[in-house]
Amino acid sequence: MTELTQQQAISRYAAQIGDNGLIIGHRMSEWCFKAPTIEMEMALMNCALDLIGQARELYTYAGVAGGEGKKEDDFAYLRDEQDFRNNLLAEVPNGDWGDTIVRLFFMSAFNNLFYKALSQSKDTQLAAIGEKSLKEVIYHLRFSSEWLIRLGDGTEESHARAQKSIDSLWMYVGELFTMSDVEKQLLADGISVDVEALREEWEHTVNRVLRQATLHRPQDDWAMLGGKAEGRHTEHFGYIITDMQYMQRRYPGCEW
Amino acid sequence: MTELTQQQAISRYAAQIGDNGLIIGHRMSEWCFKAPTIEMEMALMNCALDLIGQARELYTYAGVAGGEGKKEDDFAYLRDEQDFRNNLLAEVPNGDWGDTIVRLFFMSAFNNLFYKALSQSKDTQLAAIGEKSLKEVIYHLRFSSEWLIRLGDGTEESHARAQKSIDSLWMYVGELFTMSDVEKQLLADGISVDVEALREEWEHTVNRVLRQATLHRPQDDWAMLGGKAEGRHTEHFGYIITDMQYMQRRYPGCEW
Amino acid sequence: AKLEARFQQMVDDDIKIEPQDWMPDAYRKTLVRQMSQHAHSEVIGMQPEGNWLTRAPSLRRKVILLAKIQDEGGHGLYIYSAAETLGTSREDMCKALRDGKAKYSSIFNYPALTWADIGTIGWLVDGAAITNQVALSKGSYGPYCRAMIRICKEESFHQRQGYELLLSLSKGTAEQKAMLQDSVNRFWWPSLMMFGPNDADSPHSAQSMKWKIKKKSNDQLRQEFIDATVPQAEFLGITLPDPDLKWNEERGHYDYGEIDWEEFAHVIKGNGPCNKQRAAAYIKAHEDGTWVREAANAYAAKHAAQAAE
Amino acid sequence: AKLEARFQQMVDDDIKIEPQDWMPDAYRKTLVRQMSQHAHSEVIGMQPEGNWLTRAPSLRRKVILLAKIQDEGGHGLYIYSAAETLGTSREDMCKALRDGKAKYSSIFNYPALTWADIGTIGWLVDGAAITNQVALSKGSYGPYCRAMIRICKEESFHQRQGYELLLSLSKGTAEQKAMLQDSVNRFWWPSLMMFGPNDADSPHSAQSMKWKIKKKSNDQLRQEFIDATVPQAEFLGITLPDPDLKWNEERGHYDYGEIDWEEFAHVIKGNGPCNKQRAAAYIKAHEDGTWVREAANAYAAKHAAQAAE
Repeated sequence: MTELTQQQAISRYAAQIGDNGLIIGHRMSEWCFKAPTIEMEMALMNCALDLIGQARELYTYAGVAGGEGKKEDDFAYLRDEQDFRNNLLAEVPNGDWGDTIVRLFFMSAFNNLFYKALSQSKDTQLAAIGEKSLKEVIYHLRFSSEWLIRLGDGTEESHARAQKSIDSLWMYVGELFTMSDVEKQLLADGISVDVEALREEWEHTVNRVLRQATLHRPQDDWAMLGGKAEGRHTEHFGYIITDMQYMQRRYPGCEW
Repeated sequence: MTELTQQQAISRYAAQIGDNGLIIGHRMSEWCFKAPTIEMEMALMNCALDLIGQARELYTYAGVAGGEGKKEDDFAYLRDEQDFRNNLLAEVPNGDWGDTIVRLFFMSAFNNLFYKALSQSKDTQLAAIGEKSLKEVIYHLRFSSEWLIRLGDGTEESHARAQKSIDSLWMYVGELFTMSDVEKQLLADGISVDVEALREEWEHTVNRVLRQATLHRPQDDWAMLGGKAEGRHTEHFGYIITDMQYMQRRYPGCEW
Repeated sequence: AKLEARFQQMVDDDIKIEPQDWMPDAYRKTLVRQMSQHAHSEVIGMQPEGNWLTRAPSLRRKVILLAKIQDEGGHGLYIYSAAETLGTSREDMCKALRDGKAKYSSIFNYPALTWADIGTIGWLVDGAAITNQVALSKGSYGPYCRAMIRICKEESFHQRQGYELLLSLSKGTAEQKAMLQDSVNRFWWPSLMMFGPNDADSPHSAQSMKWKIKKKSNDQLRQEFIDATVPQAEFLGITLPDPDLKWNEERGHYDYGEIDWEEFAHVIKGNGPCNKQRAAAYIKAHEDGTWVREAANAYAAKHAAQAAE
Repeated sequence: AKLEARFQQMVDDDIKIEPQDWMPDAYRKTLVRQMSQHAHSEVIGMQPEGNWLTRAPSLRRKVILLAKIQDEGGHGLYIYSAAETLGTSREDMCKALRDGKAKYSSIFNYPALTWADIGTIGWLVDGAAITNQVALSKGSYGPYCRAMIRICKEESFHQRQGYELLLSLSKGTAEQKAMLQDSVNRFWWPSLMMFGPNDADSPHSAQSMKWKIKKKSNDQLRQEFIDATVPQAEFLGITLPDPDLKWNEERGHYDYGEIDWEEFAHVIKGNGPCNKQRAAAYIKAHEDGTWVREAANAYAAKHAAQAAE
């Protein structure tokens, strides 16, 4: 990668964070009218709302920083698969309630630390977004922790299912703590978050909740990478953008 | 509807028949790597191949008759939802193996009679397509009949499932035997098939197979209409075209 | 009979009936039926809207739709709670829906086929609902009235958002305008049916009016809705699909064409385009969620037991 | 030992071994492992391709892809049959795959992310497979050789179609060309890994060569493939992602860079991008189909019993 100007790097960085929000928010929104109770459905819709809301702010800022006049919708609707730099964890299918909760838990435990750190960014705009998002993310973490504990410490079936969800999603955890090129570039200036440094506290949170849920933490085996660093996604991602972008691709340039 | 020239009507008619093939073929193709055995998978892929093959010939002819230079892919990839005039039966989701077999059986029992009649069309091109398609459709009918009998006369579970599939798809049967405006227009000239007249023999076939399958024919209650006459589809259809058309919409005008 | 007279007196005097008050069985039953149907409508109504969540054409619209769906869940919960004050549990009401014994507004048995339908549902369907609900908020049963007042506010907001969505289409390309017109063509008549049969064919209405469960007749409400909506349609530059629709100077109302009551009966009976699909999706969500609800109950029981030790 | 000597003599004399012939246990075992792995690869290989069936950008390409997938099913069946002549049932082989005990070609643990991948899989993956299979068709076990001969013909057809697909992209827009280049970047090295470890690190090869299960070494086949493929890449106007790739006049072959054997081991071990996904989809299809297979068996048993009466 050729070195980017700081503004370009900030634009990419903001978009990358936004991608996580948009894609996981999209997945949550797929739960509409499919959740086990209305309350749970509303909670997921609420999370989706928060996460897509975060994406909107980040994309808007990415557009400003990028200096090419891009708007939030340009990021969501007019980029191709490999332009999205979300963590793969965000895009894997919802699976059952257990998978959805575990994904949200892993991600929220991360976001909690991440946005706390981002709110200290030297970039005041990112810091402001970080501070605002943090409040929302704390709720997501509480919601998903409570559910994970219920599932783990619920019935035999729910315990087994929750453990299976944890085991199958664990391979996506490592990517959360890898540094992309723009993150590395912006680190020295105190703009980006050192995500590698977040792992220890993340483990701490996760271990505590897992213990309470009577679930066990899998062995670290390997980490599946690709989304964040290179825009190399899973086969599931293509279906997300066919749905998401269809209207914009079908009716180019329209206002909605 | 304003009266169409005969060529325009023939174009619409060919496209309408083709839509059935494309959409049901698309649904079958969704079974790829999901069928209960390799043999069954191959059979479905083969049906999909036949049905989409029929659609290609019909679309090509629709393009010629329409006189606007449209090619087969224009029909599949560049029309909107309401332009597709398939029977709703073709578009409902695959469901389980029983649903898929029942749908294919209903449709093939119809196609068998339809293409036999079409092969007598005064339009030689349609007659030729009818004759060629008939051979393929006879195989689909045999394959789906045999499976329906196996399911109905198999285990208690398969019997119950097959009956449920029949009951739930029955409401889409009536539309097969309704005449669209172009069909009515072309009937006098001996070009289109009088599908209303096919119902009796269709019932005969279906009753015979259901009897052998120890399954019962549902009461005629009502028929869900809309796809064929007006291009008013189910909510499922939109997802078919987002997938199917995404590449063409994303990369307009490209050759592949 | 004395109780009944006192009850009717309260109603006549516009004193709200509260849960602890005596009420006739039929009053209670009518209210439970109506309120649960109303709550179910909020819940089932998420399905057509949910159909466009993943395909919303802008982030702003996607977020508005998410918020709307969330509100509808809240309305459902709120009305279930109000209905529970009449002694029927939410679980019983939901079971009746799963068993096909309870109804929801038939309008949700029509499919949301295009993005424009999301706007039309907001404008016409929520609009019709509000017309109903404003009347209901002046009804006799306290908890229901209070629910209606609160819900009406949010619904008005949704209606404006729906209208605004359509306004964008009306200012857009020819294709967008066509999408708008097509959507209104499909939803206009079903929206009018939301008010129920003509007064002449509405046998239960008299009693409901006397009890002030209903405050206005079906035809009155329908007329109000039409009168309010026609100018909005004109502003959108669309045609409402009723050749008989025209201003009647004398009546001071719009005249409108005959509603296809056969279609209405058909859809109510279960034969609308989406009845089976809606029921199946509702039941599937419930069944898929069984293990989750069981887990939550088991956990709660375990920890309640521990706390009691 | 006498049997063994006679067996080896037949092999040395290029007399095909047939099912009824005596053969060493290890020969049988090696062949079953290799043939079942080969059959499994045909079946699992449908997954990346199936991922693009519903999104194929033209009807012609959609139909070609359907036909290809159907052929692969046929190949799978054909090789399972050939393997069954060695006394292991297809069901046992498939169960081993479900249980994670049997392998399939690791190449299918890489995702098909773009439409170009469908072409690249045809060109490079089928191309590498053919290089292998041509050698295998000259092996010692009769049924396997015959299967290979038949399969090679169809595979060559697929390979040409894949190449032709890429050719369309290479003549297309800048975006299409970029899609092509990206796809080849991702599939080049994994394709080279399809030939297995370097000869020096391939412990079982010597025995397999002696038995003529293998006719050429991994490195020989890899070199053949590279030599055939580089000019085709040039014709497509793309760059192969190996800076060390260049013609060696002296050797009369292309030199190429070091393969990342760590990645190879990693993917074999189960940690490729799609290992879990492929296994899960395979198992799900099997489980979802249980009631169907049971029905077919019950029906067959019932009617066999009736026929016997």
